[in-house]
Amino acid sequence: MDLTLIASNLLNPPVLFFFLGMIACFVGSDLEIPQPIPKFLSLYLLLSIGFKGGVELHKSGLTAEVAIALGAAILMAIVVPLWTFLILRKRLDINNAAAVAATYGSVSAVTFIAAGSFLSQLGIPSGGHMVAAMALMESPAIIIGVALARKLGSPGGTPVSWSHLLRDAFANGSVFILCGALVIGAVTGEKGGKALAPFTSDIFRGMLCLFLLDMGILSARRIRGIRQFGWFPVVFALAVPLVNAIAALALARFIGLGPGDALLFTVLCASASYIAVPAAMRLAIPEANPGLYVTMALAISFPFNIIVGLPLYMAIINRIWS
Amino acid sequence: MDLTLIASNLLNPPVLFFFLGMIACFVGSDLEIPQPIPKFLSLYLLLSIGFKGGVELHKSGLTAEVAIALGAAILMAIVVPLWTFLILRKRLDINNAAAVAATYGSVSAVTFIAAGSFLSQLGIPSGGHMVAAMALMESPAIIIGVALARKLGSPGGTPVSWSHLLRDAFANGSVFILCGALVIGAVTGEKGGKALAPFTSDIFRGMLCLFLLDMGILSARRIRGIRQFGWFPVVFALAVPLVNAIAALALARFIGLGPGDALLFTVLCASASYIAVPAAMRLAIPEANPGLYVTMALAISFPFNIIVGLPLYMAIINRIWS
Amino acid sequence: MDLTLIASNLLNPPVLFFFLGMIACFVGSDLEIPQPIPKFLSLYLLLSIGFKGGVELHKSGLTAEVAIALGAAILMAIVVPLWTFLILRKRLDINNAAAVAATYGSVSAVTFIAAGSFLSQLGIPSGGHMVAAMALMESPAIIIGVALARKLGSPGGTPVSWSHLLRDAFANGSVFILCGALVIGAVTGEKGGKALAPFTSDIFRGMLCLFLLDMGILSARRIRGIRQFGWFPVVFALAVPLVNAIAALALARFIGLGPGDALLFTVLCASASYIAVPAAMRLAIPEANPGLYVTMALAISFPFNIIVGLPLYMAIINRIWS
Amino acid sequence: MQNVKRIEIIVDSPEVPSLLKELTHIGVSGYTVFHNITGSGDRGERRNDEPGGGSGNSCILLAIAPEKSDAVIAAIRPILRRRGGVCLMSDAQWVVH
Amino acid sequence: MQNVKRIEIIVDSPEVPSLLKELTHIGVSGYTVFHNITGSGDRGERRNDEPGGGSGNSCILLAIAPEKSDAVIAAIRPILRRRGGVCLMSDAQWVVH
Amino acid sequence: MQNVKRIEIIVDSPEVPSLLKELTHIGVSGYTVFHNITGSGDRGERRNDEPGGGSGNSCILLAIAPEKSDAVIAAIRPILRRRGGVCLMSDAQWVVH
Ligand SMILES: Nc1ncnc2c1ncn2[C@@H]1O[C@H](COP(=O)(O)O)[C@@H](O)[C@H]1O
Ligand SMILES: Nc1ncnc2c1ncn2[C@@H]1O[C@H](COP(=O)(O)O)[C@@H](O)[C@H]1O
Ligand SMILES: Nc1ncnc2c1ncn2[C@@H]1O[C@H](COP(=O)(O)O)[C@@H](O)[C@H]1O
Ligand code: NA
Ligand code: NA
Ligand code: NA
Repeated sequence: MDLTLIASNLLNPPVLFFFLGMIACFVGSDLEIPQPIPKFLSLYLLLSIGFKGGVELHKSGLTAEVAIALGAAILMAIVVPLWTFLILRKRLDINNAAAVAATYGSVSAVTFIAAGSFLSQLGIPSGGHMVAAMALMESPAIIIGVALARKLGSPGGTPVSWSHLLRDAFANGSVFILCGALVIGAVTGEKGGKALAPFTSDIFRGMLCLFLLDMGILSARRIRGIRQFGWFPVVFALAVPLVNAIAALALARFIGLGPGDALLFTVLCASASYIAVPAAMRLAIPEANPGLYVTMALAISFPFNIIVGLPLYMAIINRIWS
Repeated sequence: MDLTLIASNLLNPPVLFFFLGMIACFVGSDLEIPQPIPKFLSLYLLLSIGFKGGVELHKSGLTAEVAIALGAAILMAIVVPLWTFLILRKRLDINNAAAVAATYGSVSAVTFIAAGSFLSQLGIPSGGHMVAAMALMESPAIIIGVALARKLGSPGGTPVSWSHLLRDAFANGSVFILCGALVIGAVTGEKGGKALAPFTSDIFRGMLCLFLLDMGILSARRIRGIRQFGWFPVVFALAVPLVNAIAALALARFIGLGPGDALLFTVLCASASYIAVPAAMRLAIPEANPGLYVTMALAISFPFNIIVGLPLYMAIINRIWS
Repeated sequence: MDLTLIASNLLNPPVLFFFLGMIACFVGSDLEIPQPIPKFLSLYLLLSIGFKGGVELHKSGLTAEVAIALGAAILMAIVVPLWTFLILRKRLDINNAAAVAATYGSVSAVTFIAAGSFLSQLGIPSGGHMVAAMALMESPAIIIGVALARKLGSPGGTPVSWSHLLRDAFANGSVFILCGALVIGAVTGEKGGKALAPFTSDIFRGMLCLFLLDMGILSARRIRGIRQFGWFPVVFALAVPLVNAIAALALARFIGLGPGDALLFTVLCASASYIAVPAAMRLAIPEANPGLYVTMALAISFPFNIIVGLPLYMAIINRIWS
Repeated sequence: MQNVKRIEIIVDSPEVPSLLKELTHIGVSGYTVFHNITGSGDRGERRNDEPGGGSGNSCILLAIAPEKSDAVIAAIRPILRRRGGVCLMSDAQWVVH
Repeated sequence: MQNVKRIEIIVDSPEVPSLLKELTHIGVSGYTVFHNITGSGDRGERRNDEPGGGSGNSCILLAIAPEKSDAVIAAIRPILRRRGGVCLMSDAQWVVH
Repeated sequence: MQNVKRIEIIVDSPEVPSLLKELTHIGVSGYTVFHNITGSGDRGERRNDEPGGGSGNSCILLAIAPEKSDAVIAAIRPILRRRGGVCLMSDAQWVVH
């Protein structure tokens, strides 16, 4: 594996701020970014990434290539929660298995954004439609997870309101702002893109640093508590992203994505949601333990993807694509 | 009416984000920008607009033209609450009529800012003294509204402390930061203007988008509740801005404002306050219902001015001024 | 003393916004920047100043000159709390004397940042290692203050956990983010510096204006309450910064600092902490009165340094150094 | 002054809207909600620090006529049973204004 | 331990300064204010979401000697009557420290 | 329903972690913390407005079995004595769910 890739990932300021957050927690610093600042940063990041993706999409247009990429995204968003559920059922009860499956079937926007920042550091281009792919991959796993819990769960469980659930899945704040900004970007095109660029592009990396600082703190806080759940969640949270990444790489190669898009597609499949899905699961499967599924996604798979995954997946792409 | 004007307003990212916020609310998304972020955004916008206005004023100086425009602003700020009160008394009790009159006599800074963004999109210049005009128009209506409620209201009403009231009217946070930043801009001039430009100008439109997203959510939330008040507030909130706009256009033409300044003057007269005035009314006329006057200003007149008003007033100006 | 120095300080937008905040409070405006926005701004400022200092340090490297400056910083951070404690004991009980000594032995990051903005307005260069000096000067006074209170205080006082204390002194959020960002800046160097510049440099002054607006409000609020403590704290808070500044100027000249670095070193020694130290004192010497030590630092010494100190110290440097 | 039951309910923030809907349904018209609350209970610690928000608790305070308290408790008990949370009831006097 | 009256007053946030002034005036020296509170009552819902802020409630908590409670209530009653809000009183014990 | 003691403790925000540690130590497993609280008492006004944060109060709410209340009070009393703050206790009923 290419050492310069590892270095250029580890020397990326956002990743360094993520480490800094983790260290802050480990040395017992009281450093924290109080709510609702992280919520504001996350809204900002989603708005910016959506808007810029839309502007790019306006340039490229809706080609067949774009359609195929989006189809592949939906496919993975359906397959991943199903196969992970089968694995999870071996060790967890139905509710927790369904919630974890939904978590891993969905995506982490920040991992995606960090991958984009990594690509731009390497000078590798990527398409605006990958943002649309991300938006499409956020929600299906929520539906599948809840359906699994309902179909297979005890009949005395929480009755589910499907109309509520669909709304929570497709109209939750994160998905909504992402899609909305994407549409606005696509509608206003380059003119709008230029007008907002100082906000959505120039200060973007700095805002990402601040957000990842917070994510580092939150991850580290949870790492301590992970032991209570035994070894299974840890192994799962390290192995499943890898397996999903390999499947994604194969699929990306098969449908002919470029290297930049392939990396983004891979991190989407390899990452797990800790924003949209937990918010939905709290309401739809309250019997599941957020301490389990949030911790797995946030404290293990997220750092793994950010630190090890990005250069690893890129190295594989460099080898196979060239 | 010129279609390109409508289009260039509707394709303006801030207006699109306003729509996005409304849609978020209508489809039941949980998207929201939690306090105190909106308060921060509003402080930022007022500080920036005030500062930039001051820098412009430093360039142009205090000419006779400026003095006339400011005089016209004060005139309208006194006339509008008086005539609207006469209309409102036909349907509302004294306290609510006075509070609504104060609301419409004052101005909406965000409508003004959106008009500025609309002008800059069209490449039409405007003067920094219009920010001073806005500052002057914020407060008189508060005094007039309370005076009306006291003079005409039941003698058993809340005793009013005029010294408190004057302070609330002229030293409330919004007015204060606007005026203060205006003075600072005028004092530091172009040198200071350049030093702060990345903050007050470059990222301004992006911050405006975020704020209007929030305003869209808040407007939409209130639109649902408007029905309980009957048809009168709705008709009033649509018709009165129009009437005030026409009066303002005539006056602007009469005193010889340029097209850009005329548009800004018109939206000042046509808009209604939902920040400074409600804050004052809650304390000075607690018998009035904020659900009524905030809703009229925020849920009807504000979207009307932003969506229909801006291109409409501009079209009229284009026709008459040329 | 040079009048242009005074003018160029007073016409600096950040200082003007500080005045604006004070005036807001004095005229009874309800203007305020609600928490956690100020906390966010302070995190932003520390992160940016640390990061930029690190990038500078990357350029200059760790020379003997840098090492000497850092040594002088540590020396002053030890001497100042000790000698001020001797003075303070004449009028205050041991706990309050120790807490005030710690406050003045440590530094005010915002005074440092305002000095940097003042220098850049004058076009005078300064070294990135001064940020490291600031980081080194934050904590020793905390240890010394608590040690004095423990050694000399009544045996029945709060038992102190030294491990906790050391952590609070060296790992508190402000110190941590400053040092962490410094290291990240030094590691990523100019490439990282450029990537983050729009965030850490371009909008920096505007963010500083907002923060100083808040500081003005907070200072003014406390000025009113100062009278209850008599004349001693006021005289101390005006005289001690001056004495420390003179000592610092002599030392800076002796070790051969350039004019820019000398000014930064002087304001570090002359300033008093109102963030890190109060946070530590609340826990370690709860018997001391925060109303006293925060007020002295925030309401007297801070405005004194910002308004009078900066041009005064610079005038002395101009005279002696040339 | 009037004797009332003072009921305080501590629940996950996302539960608040549905609980309030339930309460409105059975005729409770006045309530107060405290936000930004953390805590710990059978379901572990609630730190309100997740990036998506919504991971803290809220506290709903009700002052109701004593004869209504049974209906209120009957309405919220199943929700609490399913989703956790705490409900305390005590006596208080409403200072009629 | 000492018997006290526990008084909690829920009012519009902008009312808090004047209420506290009134309370200080009649000799109440200790109080606690909870911020960021929403609710619903006779005057409709308070959502604390207006862009200008100040549209939420606050809760003032007082622990006072029982013999002082009449004076406190007499002082705040007219304010509550004019501007709405809720005031609850109950018995508690102050754990003297 | 079950009789419990309702204890509310108002302390400086930075004290909360150590107080909770103490409480956990003596076996209290459930608690609730209200943040962003201001107030006034013997040690002057707490405005929660210092730039470094941490200058406000928090309120810890405990519902505990009456027989445990003595142990809890014994544990927190020295902390309150040293660092100020208020502790109120009253009777309540836990609506078992
Ligand atoms: N004994 C208690 N005293 C005070 N608050 C409690 C207690 N038990 C639980 N809580 C609160 O209720 C929330 C939900 O409790 P649980 O469902 O038991 O996890 C916790 O996060 C606490 O805020
Ligand atoms: N029955 C009640 N129980 C708890 N809180 C109430 C009740 N009634 C009113 N409130 C609170 O008091 C505030 C003002 O009430 P009102 O003046 O009736 O609109 C409301 O916004 C609620 O927060
Ligand atoms: N009588 C009281 N009633 C309600 N809250 C109080 C009272 N006395 C003190 N407090 C609260 O307890 C905090 C600490 O009190 P103290 O240690 O006396 O300064 C104050 O900031 C108030 O929030
Ligand atoms: Na995934
Ligand atoms: Na108007
Ligand atoms: Na110092």
